[in-house]
Order: sequence, then structure tokens, then C-alpha cells
Amino acid sequence: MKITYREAVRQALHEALAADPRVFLMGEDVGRYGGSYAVSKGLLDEFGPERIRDTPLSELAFVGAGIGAALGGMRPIVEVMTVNFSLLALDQIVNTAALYRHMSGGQFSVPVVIRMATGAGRQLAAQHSHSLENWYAHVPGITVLAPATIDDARGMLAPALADPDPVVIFEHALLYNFEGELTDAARAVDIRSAKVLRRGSDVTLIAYGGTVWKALDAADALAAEGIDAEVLDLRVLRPLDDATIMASVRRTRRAVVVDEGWRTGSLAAEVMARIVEQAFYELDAPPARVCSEEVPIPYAKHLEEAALPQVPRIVAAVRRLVGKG
Amino acid sequence: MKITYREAVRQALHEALAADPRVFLMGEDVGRYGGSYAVSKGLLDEFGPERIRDTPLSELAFVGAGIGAALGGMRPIVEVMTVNFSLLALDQIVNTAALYRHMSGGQFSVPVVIRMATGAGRQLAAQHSHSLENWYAHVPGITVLAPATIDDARGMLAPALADPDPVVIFEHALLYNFEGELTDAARAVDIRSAKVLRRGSDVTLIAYGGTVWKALDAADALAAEGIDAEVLDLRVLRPLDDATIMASVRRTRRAVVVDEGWRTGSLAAEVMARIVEQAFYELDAPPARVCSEEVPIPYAKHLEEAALPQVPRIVAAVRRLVGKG
Amino acid sequence: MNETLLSPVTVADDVALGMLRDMLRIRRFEERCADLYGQMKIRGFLHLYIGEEAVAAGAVRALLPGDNVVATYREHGHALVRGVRADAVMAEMYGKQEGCSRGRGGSMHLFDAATRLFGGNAIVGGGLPLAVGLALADRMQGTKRVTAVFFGEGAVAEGAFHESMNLAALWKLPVVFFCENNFYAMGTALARSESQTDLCVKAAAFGVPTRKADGMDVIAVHAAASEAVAQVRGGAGPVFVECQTYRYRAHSMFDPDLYRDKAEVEAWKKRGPIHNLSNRLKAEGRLTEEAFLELDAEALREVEAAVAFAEAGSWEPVEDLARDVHTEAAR
Amino acid sequence: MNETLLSPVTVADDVALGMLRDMLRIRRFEERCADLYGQMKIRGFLHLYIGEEAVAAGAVRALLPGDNVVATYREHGHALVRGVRADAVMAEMYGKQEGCSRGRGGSMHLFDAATRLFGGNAIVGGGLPLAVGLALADRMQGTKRVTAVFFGEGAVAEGAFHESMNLAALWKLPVVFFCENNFYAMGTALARSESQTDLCVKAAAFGVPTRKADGMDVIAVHAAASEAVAQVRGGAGPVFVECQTYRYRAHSMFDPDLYRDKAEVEAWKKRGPIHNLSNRLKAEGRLTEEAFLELDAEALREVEAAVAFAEAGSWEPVEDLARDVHTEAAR
Ligand SMILES: Cc1ncc(C[n+]2csc(CCOP(=O)(O)OP(=O)(O)O)c2C)c(N)n1
Ligand SMILES: Cc1ncc(C[n+]2csc(CCOP(=O)(O)OP(=O)(O)O)c2C)c(N)n1
Ligand SMILES: [Mg+2]
Ligand SMILES: [Mg+2]
Repeated sequence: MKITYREAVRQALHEALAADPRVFLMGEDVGRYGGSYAVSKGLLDEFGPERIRDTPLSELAFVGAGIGAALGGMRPIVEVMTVNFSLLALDQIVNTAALYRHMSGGQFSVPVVIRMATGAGRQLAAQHSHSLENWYAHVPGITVLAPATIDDARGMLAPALADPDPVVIFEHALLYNFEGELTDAARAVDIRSAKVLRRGSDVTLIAYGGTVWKALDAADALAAEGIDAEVLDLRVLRPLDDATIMASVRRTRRAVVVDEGWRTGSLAAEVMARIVEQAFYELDAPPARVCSEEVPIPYAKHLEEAALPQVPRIVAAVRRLVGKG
Repeated sequence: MKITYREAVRQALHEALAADPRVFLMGEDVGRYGGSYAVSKGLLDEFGPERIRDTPLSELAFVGAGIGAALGGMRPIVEVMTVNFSLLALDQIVNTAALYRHMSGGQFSVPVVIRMATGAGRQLAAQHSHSLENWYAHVPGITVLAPATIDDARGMLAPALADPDPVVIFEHALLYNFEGELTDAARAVDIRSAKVLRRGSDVTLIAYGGTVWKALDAADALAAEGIDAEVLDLRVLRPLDDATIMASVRRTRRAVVVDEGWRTGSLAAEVMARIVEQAFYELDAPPARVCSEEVPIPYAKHLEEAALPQVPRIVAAVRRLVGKG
Repeated sequence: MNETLLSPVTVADDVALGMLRDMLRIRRFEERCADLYGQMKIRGFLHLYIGEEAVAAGAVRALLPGDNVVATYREHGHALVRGVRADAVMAEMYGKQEGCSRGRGGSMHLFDAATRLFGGNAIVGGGLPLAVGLALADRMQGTKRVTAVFFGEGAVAEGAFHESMNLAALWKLPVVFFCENNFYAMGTALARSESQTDLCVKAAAFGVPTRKADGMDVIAVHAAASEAVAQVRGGAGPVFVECQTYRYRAHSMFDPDLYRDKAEVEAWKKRGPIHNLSNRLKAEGRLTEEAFLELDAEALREVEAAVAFAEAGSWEPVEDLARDVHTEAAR
Repeated sequence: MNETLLSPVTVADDVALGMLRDMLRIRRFEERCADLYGQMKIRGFLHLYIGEEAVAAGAVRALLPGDNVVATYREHGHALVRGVRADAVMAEMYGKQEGCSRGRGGSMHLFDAATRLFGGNAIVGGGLPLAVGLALADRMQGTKRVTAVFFGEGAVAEGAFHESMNLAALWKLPVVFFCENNFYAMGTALARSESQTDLCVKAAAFGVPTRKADGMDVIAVHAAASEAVAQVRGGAGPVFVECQTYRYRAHSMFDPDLYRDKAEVEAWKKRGPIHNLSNRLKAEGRLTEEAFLELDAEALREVEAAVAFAEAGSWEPVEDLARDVHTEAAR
């Protein structure tokens, strides 16, 4: 069945709410408004305002309240409208949620799920276009997910809720309208492994979230030039699935990481570091990356496009790597 | 003349305040209390409460106010007591200070300097022991400094204040009591370059802030084993000085990055990524890193020590790299 | 909600007509923007101020040219009243380099150094600390400048509001806090976001003097703003002005606007700030229908000229993408 | 500041003596901690509660065992009154694995699942949102639990306070906000951190009922807390209780304490919560000097036993460093 990514997330929310009375959804405009990306539309009518809980504009407190509610026996799904506003809530996420179990000597777990939209590409300009996944992936104590496919959008929420510790889910805002096949596999997705979405032998394109689809497009373009690219979807940004990454890179002996974060200090750097730590002698070329330019993302369309990783830049990076640049 | 790092920072503040009436220092307990690390002791008496401005506990607002004051023609030095509390102010630092000039089309600069203590090592436990330098180094529009030496502690503030754009200065809390020689070079330090603190030929140890001294100690220990390590102090975390890094690594053909940040998503990863991007074919071994373990930093001394990068781990990493492990 | 009781205050003809003209300029400008959004000439987020014009028209006019203005993402009106050319604002919405932010900011990030418009801020509450800092700089430099910061009632729930109000009050800084209370933050009604819905009570708890103005009556807004600005310029510390108003359109172009009662919207529309003022001026014999139509036509001409300007504008070269991340001269 | 006017409330002997005993336990425990800090047995930050004992002793006692407690980094007192064994608290300060947080937390992070002590939070204001969430969970689960959250007056300036008060009030959650107003946040006096120094006025602006208690009089604290807890448990929504108190010691062991007037400190010392209560009970003929000395000796014995326990404790193996970053069973 073909559905949108938005609908897949909605179904996942619906299922979770229906299955467990401890689950509730909380965030700005998740209720009456129907979610700023229309993801939670209809849920208020079905589950009522206690469980589809609109919050005031108070990111720090309502995220903290989600953490507290998790400690108190609930299974909150906190929606932070976008990663951009999550900067206001970072203290609670890092200093409370992530550290709580360890610093309490294992006494308290925080089974909270925090969802947020991420990424650029809609001309929303500098303050509304961040991709800060690597900030989150840096923090011990949380699991960080980036569903890129319909199956993952549909399937990752249940295991995230089943996890006794905090899970942060990044949904790339450009994917909500994306349509694709929902398969039975969605019922059994894990939140521990990376996944090869396309097999190839010449190079591994490593991507996550919104860049997965750009990597797949690049692979198509490369195929036309006789370059056979493998595409690996990281899926889980923390902890990274080294085994799957290395297995692929060992096979292709070349890797390009595609990351919408700014280049310096990107998740791409981390993946590259791991590759050289674990597979240096099996590489035919240095790992490379295609990231966002190191600029605030501009409003003007042509400048925004130039700032973000795009298919031609991925193709060019691969060409350079395989000696065809 | 031998002085402490604390005294070096104090002298720099004093000089800046005396030299330019637009400069003022603002933060929690910088005045009457004398600074939580006693850095600003005595300044209130000399410069008065308008220019040594105690703030309420309101990190978001007083950091934002510093940004606003910079826009309004002042040259504020905002002290955030520690990086741990800066999480509450990140929105203003990232979404306002860093983006402002670019998104205003170049009309407005934000000449603010934000200082904060960073790092672990004093048994202050999980919430007071962060090293989030790489989060800051990820953000375009700000310059990020990490003075490790007495000369840099004394000398970096003046060029930071002269910079028309935001500068963030990380002072490792363990260094305040550190004593060393203040030299004339302090008057002319730049805020653009990395610096080789010790010449060596077998491996480059790349460090910043608190880990510089551990790297130097490790180099001494390695010398005793006949391994000649070069030690490079990054000094400037954004923008990274690739030229100096690569020149060293090309010479030694091996690099170990020492970073107090948690391993995943660390600044160390970024340095490694750059090394493989720029000097892959000149390496005799994969670049390596010694970082903090991926745990909230515990209170107990033996556990805290085990969580942080230490000299023996640096020595062991080098041994492995030069094939003596 | 009753029919508007018009403010008993009177203002000089030039002020009254100037405010009417400004409201028409905003209205016509934004109607055209909605249009252009449909044509995909304008993209990203577009937040219209239609219905709320009296607030910017009355409040910004109460400022002196040297004062500072800090606004939100719903700031076309403030920019236009402040004196940013409609040309430059429209070009900005097009993303052209002739725009007031070189096309990098778009609708949410209008900046103008000449008129001291410090944005356009897309983080709710984000402008408040900035305003406090601007005012601090002015106080320390001994200027007589006032900083006016605009924010929605939704922002009142943010910690930034609380911290900023306290700093401004504690340090007695020259800030006028203009709360544009349009009763909704996206789809969230005031009563579902604040335990205390009288926002002046909240502000008063900081020891800050407050004023409540009918935000549909530009003369009332102007009177309250003028008094507040004078008080602040006199050194009394910050003042909080609540302007109760209403947005006639959806929150943004993406909003299906399903959370408001149609009757409520219609009731507020009856109190429209433009016909409120024009009717009053006509009743007072200070405005003829012809003069009104001419003001309107003039506004339309300005908007059409702005569109032409924007259409004729150019794209910033991609090579300049990284320009202005830092001050070039310093590198 | 006048000599204390003792609360006219009377309490049963067992409650009064229990509170006296708790205050002595805290006092003796912390005096010993200061000692042990000098001996470098305890490290990191150590924030003493000496002088403020009446607040924890009176407030925590007003709770039921099933209630939730959220505290700050100055929480030895709360832990001890709550029923966390002095043994486990002292071992925690030593960093031993027999400590109530396995030695990972130290003085600032005392946790105890059995008594529902949710920390120990070293971020000023950080516990407030957490408390709101705990209360939300209780409301949604239909329990009759109350959450008590303690924080200093310094935290009132933080955005977290504002956002949390509003959420709790808006959603009518069962939280008692206990503000421990000791008039200083490190070296910053209340008047230099708040434009409105009457903290009850600030809280009332959220529509939250408030009570002010003399925090040097444990009977007054207990009475106010009991009423507040009853009101909250009854479903009235949150209540704010300000307890005015004073810390006799420096902020932490690193603080040279140069910002307070010696006379001010001495004046407050005259109102010491322990001799306040013991004198009163003696005057009322409910306590003999012998009984008082025996209570004190008992407290000292408990502390010495705790020290012995901590000394005899063991270090968590380094191999367990990464244990509990996540729940092991789930991995
Ligand atoms: C910190 C933050 N949270 C959420 C948003 C998303 N958002 C944009 S506007 C808005 C509503 C703001 O309402 P209000 O302050 O009343 O201003 P209005 O739009 O009514 O003018 C929201 C929730 C944001 N931009 N910033
Ligand atoms: C967010 C944050 N900012 C700063 C600090 C440093 N700090 C620790 S305690 C303290 C003073 C807090 O005062 P108050 O809330 O009155 O509590 P008290 O210490 O008086 O009990 C400060 C500034 C911190 N821990 N957290
Ligand atoms: Mg509004
Ligand atoms: Mg205090």
C-alpha cells in the first residue's frame, strides 16, 4: 500500500496510543491545530485533550515535563515542532534525560520519546533550517533515530516506546509529503541497525534522513556512468551500527558520507573517523563527505540549494574517489 | 614572570576594561562574588557595577542581552559560569549571534565575546563536567577559542574583542590554578592559528584546552621509550587551522587526537576526517583518538579518572600506532 | 466582544491620516503578498498581519527615527511603518539581492540598519533578550534612545519573556514591550496557553508599569504607545503595552485555520482597524471618501511599484553564498 | 529583622520532637561533612544546608511516603528527612558504591527510588519541569500523589521557573512549589536578582495560591506545608510556598563568603531553627534539657555510624563504568 511518510508517522502514533494507555502525545499545536506538519491530525478527536496535549510555547518545560512524566510511569511522546526550537530544551534533554539513569546509579529510567522535524529545503531561512543530529548523537544515554523510509516512519515508534531509555527521533521535514510503499517489514523494524538500501560494489554512499533519497538518486546517476554505488541508510545515529557500515565499506573499499549537517563537526566526520579507525587498510581511497556548506541557510532558493548537499555534488565526489573526476 | 592561568585571564580582562569604555563584563557572580572561579576578583571595585555587571540566573536572557548590547555598540564580555549552563543559552548563541550577520545581508555584526569554563576533573559529576566544544565548533558564524597556555589565556581576549563577530572562549576549569611563564608573546597571539608546542618526528599529538598538558606529559613519557612525539595545540577550534595540522602530520605521518569530549561526534573525529581528506596518502597509519568514554562523568574519583583521557591511554594509543603496542 | 468604543483621544490630522495611510499600505502590501505566494513568487513561511495593522501603525509611529525596533516573523507592517522601502521589503520576499536582507532572510527576517530595524526573528521570544541588550547598550552609552520590541501573546509563556522582563525591570532599561495579543499562537488560544490570561497582570508582577490598548483602534494604540515611549525615554524603566488585536488570516500560508470559530473571526472583522479609523475621520469631517480612495490608490501604486522592483531585481551570485558569515575585512 | 515571632500553631509532641530530631540529624550530619571535606574524604561541590534545616524538616514531613520529592544540589536535609539512610547518603558523598547513587552522583545527586527522591539536581531550576511531569503522570494515572519540588530563590529568575509554574497552573497539577528563599544565590542578593522581591507576588501572577512561612520556625513551615499539601492533594492545582530562611555557611566549600554583612549573618543566627524549637518546647514543658541532649547524642551516633559505613564501603569496579548508561536488559 502506498502512503505518505506523514501518514506513516500518524499511523504509528495512532497505534501506540491505542495500544497503551500510558502513551500520550504532547507538544505545541499537536491537538486542535493538528500538528504543524499535520502529522497528528484527527488524533485529538479520537484520544481527547488529555492524551493529545497541546502545550504553551515553553520548550524547556514541556520537554522536561515529558521526562518527568516518563519517570512517573507514563510513556510520553513529546513533539518538539522542529529541531530549531529544541535548542531551548537541550538542558532538559542532556542534563536530565540523558544522564538520569547513570547518575542515579541505575535506579531510574526515563522512557521518553522525543520527536522533532529537522532539516532544510523549504526556504525557511537560517533559523528554521538546522540539522543538528550530530549534537544529539554526541550524547551518551540517548538513542537517536532518523527514519528515512516509509517503513521506518511507520515502524520505529513502537520499539522507541518499548525502549526504557530516552529516544530522540528526527523526521526530515521534506519527507512528510514523500510517498512510498508500506510493507509488512514495518512491523519488525529494529532501532539498532543500519541498512543497505541498494547493493553496489564500487563505493558506499552513507546517508541518513533526508539525504538517503539524494544518495539513491546519485546512485542512479552513477549507474548510468557505469559506477555501481551501494547506498547505506544509517537509520540509527546513536549508537552507530559499525558492523554494517564496515561490512559495506570493506566490500566497496570506498565511502562517501552524505550529511545535511554543516561540514565541520558533522556526523559525517564521525562516520569517517570510524571507518579509518576500523577499516583503514582496506580502503582504496580516503573516505569523503558531502555536507552542507558552512553558512547559515539562506532564504533564496538558489542559495539554499547551493548550501545543501545535492545529487551532482555527491556524483562529483564519487567520481573523484573512483578516479573519474 | 610566573603567573596562574586565572591571573592571566584576570589581567586580560583588566586590560580590556581599562582600554575601551565600550567593554564590560557581565555574568552570574562576576562582581560581588568575584567570579565563581575567582577570575574577576577585584574588578568590581575598580570598574564599578555597571561594567562588572552581576546578572540574575537567566542564562538565555543575559547572553541574549550581551548579543543585543554588542549590536548596540558595546563590546560585552559575557561570562557563562560553565559550558554546562550554556545549554540554556544556546538558542541565543546559535539562532541569534551566529546567524545574524549573514541573514541580515551583512548589515549587522555582533562583536560579543562569550567566555565559559569547561571540562571535568574536579569530581563535579555528570551535570557539571561537560566538554561540548565540538557543538560550538559546528556552528558557522562564530569563532571558537581554547586557550591552553598562560600566554593564550592572557593574550586571546584582546583579538577576540577586536573581532567584529562573535567569539566563544573555552577556559578549562582545571587550568585556572595552573602556573606558568607569561612571555612577551602574549601581546601578539593571533586567533587564527594552531601551534606546535613541542617538535617531534614520530607522531603528532593533537590536543586543545585541558588535554594539551596531558599530551605534553604523554610526549615526555614516550620520549623515555624512544618515541619522539610532536605536540600540536589547536588553540582555535573554529575555524580549524588545517595548514598547521597538515604540515605536522605530513612530517610525522601519524596522528593521535586527544579530546576531552565524548568520543562519538567529537572534535577529534573532525580533525581525523580532515587529516584523511587532506593527507591520506601521506599517512603511515590511521589517525587515532583518545577521548572521554561514552558515559556521563561520574563523581567517584577513580571512575571520573577512568572516564577521561589520561596520559597512559595516550601513550598506549601512540604505541599501537607506531607498532610498539 | 462589543462594537468598538473608539478612543476618546484626538490626534492631529497629519498623524491620523498618516496612520490611515500606513494601515492601507500594510493591507495592500500583504494582500499582494498572499497573491504572490499563490503564484510561488514568494516562498517559505509567510505570516500575514492583516487585521493587526493598527498595532504597528500606531506603535512604530510613536518612536523617533533613532530608536530601535525588534520584531517577530510577522513584521512586514513594522518594517513598512518604520520606513523600510516597500521595494526593498518586496524584493526580500522574492529572495532578490535588492531585498533589505539581500534575499537571505525572506519574510521572517527583514533587517534594516538605516532605520534600526533589528529583525525579523523567527524564534518565538527570541527578540526579547536582544531588545534588553540594545537598551542596555543605550543606557551605558547615555543615549536617549528607546527600544521597542514586538512579540505575540504566545511568547509570554516562554522563559525568554520572564527572564527578559526581569532584566529590563531590574536594570530599569529603556524598553517598551509591545505584546501583540491576537489571542492565538498558531492554533492555541490564549486560555489554553496561560493560566493567567490578563497579560498585564503577568507583566505587573515584575514591577513593570502596564497599559492595555485596543489594538483595533490605531488612535488608542498610538496614544498608549506615545505615553509609554515618553515614560521610558524619561528614564522610568521599561513599560509593557498590551494591544488586543486579531489576525484575520490563518497563522501562515500552511495553516488550514480550523481552530477558530467563524463567528469569532467575523465579529473581529467588524472592528477592522482601517474602516474604524476612516469612518471616524469621515464622521469628524476630516476625511472625504475621495481622499480615502486616493490614499488607497496610492498604497496600491506603491505596492505595484514594489512588485515591479522585485521582479526586476537580481539573484545574488552563488559565489557570494559564504559572504557575510563573518565580516570580510576582519579575515 | 526582628526576633522570631513563633508560630501560634501547636503540634503534637511526636511531630515536634520528630522535627527537632530531624533538624539535629541534618545539622550534625553536615557539620561532619564539612569536616570530612577538609580531610578530603568528600570532594566535588558540597553545599551545606546549615541554618535552613527547618524547611526540609517541616516540609518533607508534611508529605506521605508515596509522594514525590525533587530537590536541588543542597539536598542532604531533604534526603535525610525523607528517610534515605544516613549511611547511604554518607557513602554517596564518599563516592562508594554503597551510596544512594552508587557513588556516581556525590553530594549534588542523591537519588532514592524507595522513597521517591528524584534527585538532587545541579542545574538551577532544572528540577522544576521534572516535577511538573511527575505530577502530570500522577494526574493522568489518577493517583492521589503530590509532588514537592524544592528550589532556591535564585531559581525564580530562570525561565524554567516561569514555564513550569505556568504549566502546573494551567493544567492544575498536584505540585507544591517550595521556594527556599535564603536571600542569596551564591553571592547575589535577592534584590540584585529580582525586580520584584516579594516572590509570592510573582507566583500569584500565575493564578497560583501562595503561602509565606517563616523558614526559621519549623512549626510554621510544617503548618504551611501541611495546608499546601492538603490543598494540592484535594485537587486544587499547584500551591507556592515561600520559606524565608538563611544559610549560615558559605554557598559551597569554594566560597570565601565576602558578599554578606557579618552582622546580617549574626542576626539570622540568633533565630536558629534548632534552638528556636528546643527553647519553645522547653518553655512549654514538653522537652527537658536531658531529652534534648539525648536527641543530639542520637544524631551524632547516627552520623558516626554513617561515617563508619562509608569508610567501610567499596569502590565500584572500573569495569562497571558504562553500566547504567542505558538499561542493560534492553540492549
Ligand atoms: C521557540 C519557537 N517555538 C515554536 C515556534 C513555531 N511557531 C511559530 S509562530 C508560533 C506561534 C506564535 O504565537 P504568538 O507569539 O502569539 O504570535 P503570533 O503568531 O500570533 O503573531 C509558533 C508556535 C517558533 N517559531 N519558535
Ligand atoms: C543553570 C545554572 N546556572 C548557574 C549555576 C551555578 N550555581 C549553582 S548554585 C547557584 C546559586 C543558586 O541560588 P539559589 O537558587 O538561591 O539556591 P541556594 O544555593 O541559595 O540554595 C548558582 C549560580 C547552576 N548550577 N545552574
Ligand atoms: Mg498570537
Ligand atoms: Mg538562595
